[in-house]
Amino acid sequence: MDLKRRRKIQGQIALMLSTLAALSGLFWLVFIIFDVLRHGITALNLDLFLEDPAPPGVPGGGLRNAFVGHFLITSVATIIGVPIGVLGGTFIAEYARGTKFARLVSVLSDIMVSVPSIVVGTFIYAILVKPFGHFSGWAGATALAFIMIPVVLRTTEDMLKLVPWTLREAAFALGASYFHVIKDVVYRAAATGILTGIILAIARVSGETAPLLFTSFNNSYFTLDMSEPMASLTVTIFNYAMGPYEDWHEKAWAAAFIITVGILIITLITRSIIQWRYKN
Amino acid sequence: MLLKPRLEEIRDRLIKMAELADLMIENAVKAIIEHNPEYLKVVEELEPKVDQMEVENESLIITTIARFQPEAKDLRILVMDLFVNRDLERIGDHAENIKEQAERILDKPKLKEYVDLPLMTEIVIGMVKDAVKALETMDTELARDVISRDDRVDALHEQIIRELYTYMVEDPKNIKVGIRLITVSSNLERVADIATNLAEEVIYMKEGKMLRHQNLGD
Amino acid sequence: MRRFLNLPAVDLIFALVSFSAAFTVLILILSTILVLYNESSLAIHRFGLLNFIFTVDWDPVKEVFGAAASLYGTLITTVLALSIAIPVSIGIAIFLTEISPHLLRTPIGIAIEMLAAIPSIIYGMWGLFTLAPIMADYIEPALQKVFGDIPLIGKLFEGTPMGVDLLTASIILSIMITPFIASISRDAFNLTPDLVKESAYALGATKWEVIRDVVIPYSKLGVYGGIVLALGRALGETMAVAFVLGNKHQITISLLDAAATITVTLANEFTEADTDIYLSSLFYLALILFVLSFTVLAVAKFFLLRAEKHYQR
Amino acid sequence: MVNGKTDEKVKIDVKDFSFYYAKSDKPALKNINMPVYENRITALIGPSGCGKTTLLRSFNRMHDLYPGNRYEGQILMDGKNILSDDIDLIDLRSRVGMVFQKPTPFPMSIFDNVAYGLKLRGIKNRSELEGRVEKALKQAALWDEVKDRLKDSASGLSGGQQQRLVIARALAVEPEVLLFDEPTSALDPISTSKIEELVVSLKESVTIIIVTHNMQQAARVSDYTAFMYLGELIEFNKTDIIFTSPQKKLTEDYITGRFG
Repeated sequence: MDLKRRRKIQGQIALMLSTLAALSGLFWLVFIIFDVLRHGITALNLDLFLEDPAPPGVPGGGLRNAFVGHFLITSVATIIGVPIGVLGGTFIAEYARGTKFARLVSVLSDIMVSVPSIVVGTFIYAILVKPFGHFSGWAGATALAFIMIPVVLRTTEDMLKLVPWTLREAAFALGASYFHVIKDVVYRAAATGILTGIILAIARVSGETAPLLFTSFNNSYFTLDMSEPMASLTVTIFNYAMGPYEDWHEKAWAAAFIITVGILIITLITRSIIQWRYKN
Repeated sequence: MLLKPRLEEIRDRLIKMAELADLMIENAVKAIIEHNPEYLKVVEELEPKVDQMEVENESLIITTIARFQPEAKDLRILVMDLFVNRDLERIGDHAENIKEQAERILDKPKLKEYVDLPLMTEIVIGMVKDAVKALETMDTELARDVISRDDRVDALHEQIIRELYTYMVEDPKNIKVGIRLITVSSNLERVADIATNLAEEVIYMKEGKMLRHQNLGD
Repeated sequence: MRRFLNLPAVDLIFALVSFSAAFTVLILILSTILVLYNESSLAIHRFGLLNFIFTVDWDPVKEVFGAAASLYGTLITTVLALSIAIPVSIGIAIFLTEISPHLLRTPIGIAIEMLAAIPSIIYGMWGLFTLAPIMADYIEPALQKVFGDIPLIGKLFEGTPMGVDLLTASIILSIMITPFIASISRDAFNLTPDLVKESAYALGATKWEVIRDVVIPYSKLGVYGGIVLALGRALGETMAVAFVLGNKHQITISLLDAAATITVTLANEFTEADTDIYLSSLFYLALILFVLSFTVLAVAKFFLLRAEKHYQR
Repeated sequence: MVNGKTDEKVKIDVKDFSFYYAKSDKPALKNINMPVYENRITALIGPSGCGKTTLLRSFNRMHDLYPGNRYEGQILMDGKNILSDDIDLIDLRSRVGMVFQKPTPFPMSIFDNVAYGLKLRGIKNRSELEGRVEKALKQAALWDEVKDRLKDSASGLSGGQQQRLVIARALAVEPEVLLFDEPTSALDPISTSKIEELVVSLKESVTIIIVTHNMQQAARVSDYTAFMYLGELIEFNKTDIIFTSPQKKLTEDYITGRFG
């Protein structure tokens, strides 16, 4: 029965290694979040939200420009990206359901979701920055919208497909046009899902840095003009963290804290909404 | 098909039972014809055996119906098997009746050399044998042939009654034996009817056609 | 498209509007390729494809540009990150589906997914401020001590431990992609029917044998898909590695040396490109990266679609 | 013969057996007592939720896969209590095989599926493996259908073939007892009757316990039948008796479809 003992020991070793792997994964998570919280909280203060940056090397000041810029760019991206994504998803899940075109768009969107975001930055640079000769908030927003569209489109498609076909038939039977069926029945049934999908997409793009590096670029001054270069939290983190000043590093931690906590909270909430809405 | 071996088992048992019933009839009548009570011992021996078989077969058939819930042909076969089982047991009973008559007949001297009785017995036993053979092989041709022989038996029965009647009119001393011999003939006639029934049942099993109480020609 | 012709007007309009939205996706992909190609045509004509790929030099002053160093860095960080992340992720997935108490499965699962939601710049910054010093002070010297004297392997750990190098970048990248592979593998493992697992137990298999012989083979298509998806992410990841790679265009054997990846080169140099050929070469890099990751992701998608069909049977 | 008293050899003896699922104070099985006779087929029948599958899964201690489940009483196999702590589950499960309600081929070739249990037991010799795989496939009446494609993936077989493959896989390790958990519930009528014939033919070499929601199936294949209801054993007897003259009204009502 030596063989049996060997099998059991071999199994226990393998299971132990798996457990170790899981623990190490958790270790990094706790480590990173703890680190961001620790450094971030100490760097938080009211000035951060109310003041614009002080000149390089001079302590004090805040990141008001980056907060506002980030908000503006993300909002405009949402305004552009969400309607296109939702409508596109509607088309392939409803009017074009089951066609080759729908499958093509669906598969390509899936791929686009994971395409390197920095490539999107170079593309937007070529069409919206180079021709105008300067960086702009619009370019940054467009780059983020580019990233949002496939994400929103795929979630919309998935959520609409979860709506039972019989529900549509029931509405058709009442003499409704397909447009009204979609508007009054399908959208209503899939609303929670689509909405959480949109929120997750916003969470995702609000953490993006690479596509903003050469589209909205950066701006040390406060501006609401989207046609000018515009600061964003993420690009600011990149610049400040790479910069030589201790004060900048602290501000980078603070910004990282805000973004991380914000995104984690949003993700957690939307996930529990999905859990509550779809798992029961 | 788990049912098939069960059906085969039941059929084998019925055939075996039919052979025993036949043997009983043959021996009971033989005792009369050869005026030898030795043959009756065989009947006596087989009677409880056949009864036992009837009980066993019945329970086997009923459990089979309960457990396999047969349909169509299988159901017809099993229900007919139940009838066949009962019929064979009744043949055994008739043999027993003949045996009882034979015991009294053998008390007295032989009335006459029997001519029609052996012939009738031969035909009746042949009918039972062929009916069972038809059952075994599902041969409806043979079954129809068996049914057609029943008229011949009825005729012989009439013939025997008429002949015995003349004997009894001739000499009242013959009446005791005569009546008993008529009873024997009646019993044989009943066995022929049962054989006819069996044959009809074979046809029902095979074709699903209900022949009883119909004219053969239809 | 005949199915649209007999629709009522309101439907026709809505179908048309939503169709253009769906069509946008195709336009975006096509125009990305066309624009990137157009912008890099100068570099393509100057350097060609093979020459560009195999040239190590990246010298804005002499205007000689080659992708070899960036591709090498991309390749090494990706391969290293995957070789760390794959075993760890599969371990996590095994732990979550087979070992962990049921009570812990959901919270740990959510935690892993949270890790996937954290923006990559956070990883990068954390790498620069926290991991790099740890690497430089403790881990890298320790590695040198252990492996330094072994021939060949020792070469991998030559140089001064600075913490800003291929190894650190790869580790951060691996931490970043681990949640992806882990959660996809977990989902795939969970699709193994309980009955099939129980049949293996019923034959007297141990838990590990069930995992090894039934669960993993059963879900391998899904796991492959997750790995290739993570490969795509690793190829295109910018911010996690930008901080700790050093952006040095060289091909180095030692993992403790600075290097560059395509993404890092783009992130650091795009806004500084002062000549047309410089910018065009950067666009050329972007084009190569786009085609590369598009291909990898298409392969991943292929695996995942096959896995889906497989499970549906 | 009433009440199951026979001179047959008892393979498994269930004694005062109760079972509790994790986090439940209510027993899923209450004080079960019944014999399982060697080389006979014992069917467990009863309405859904009556505990028949729970009882079946106790014979190879499948419940141990999920923490918190509790056994009480004894299940004696050849006189030894298989519920005791010193029983090695790997050994037990190689003595007691199991076939499930759906075919469960492993993601490997037909050959490797059947050889799997043998390989776990350390048999590596190719010709021995081949011999035993062939024997098991023949026993499972599958050999002729698959002998030319042993290297093919098992998922390419039809549902009925897969189920016979799974039976062959269980037979390959030569178990003493084989448990069937509604083995034909996912199969068409023709495959079902093939599996039933197979099960009946297997009793020459193994003791069989079969759970079935299909009463006729129990009637067709089994020698003994146990009728269970709400976690209790209501009646155990020869199948012939259970289906013609059950002793308990509850059994009769269930069998005649007058339930509830």
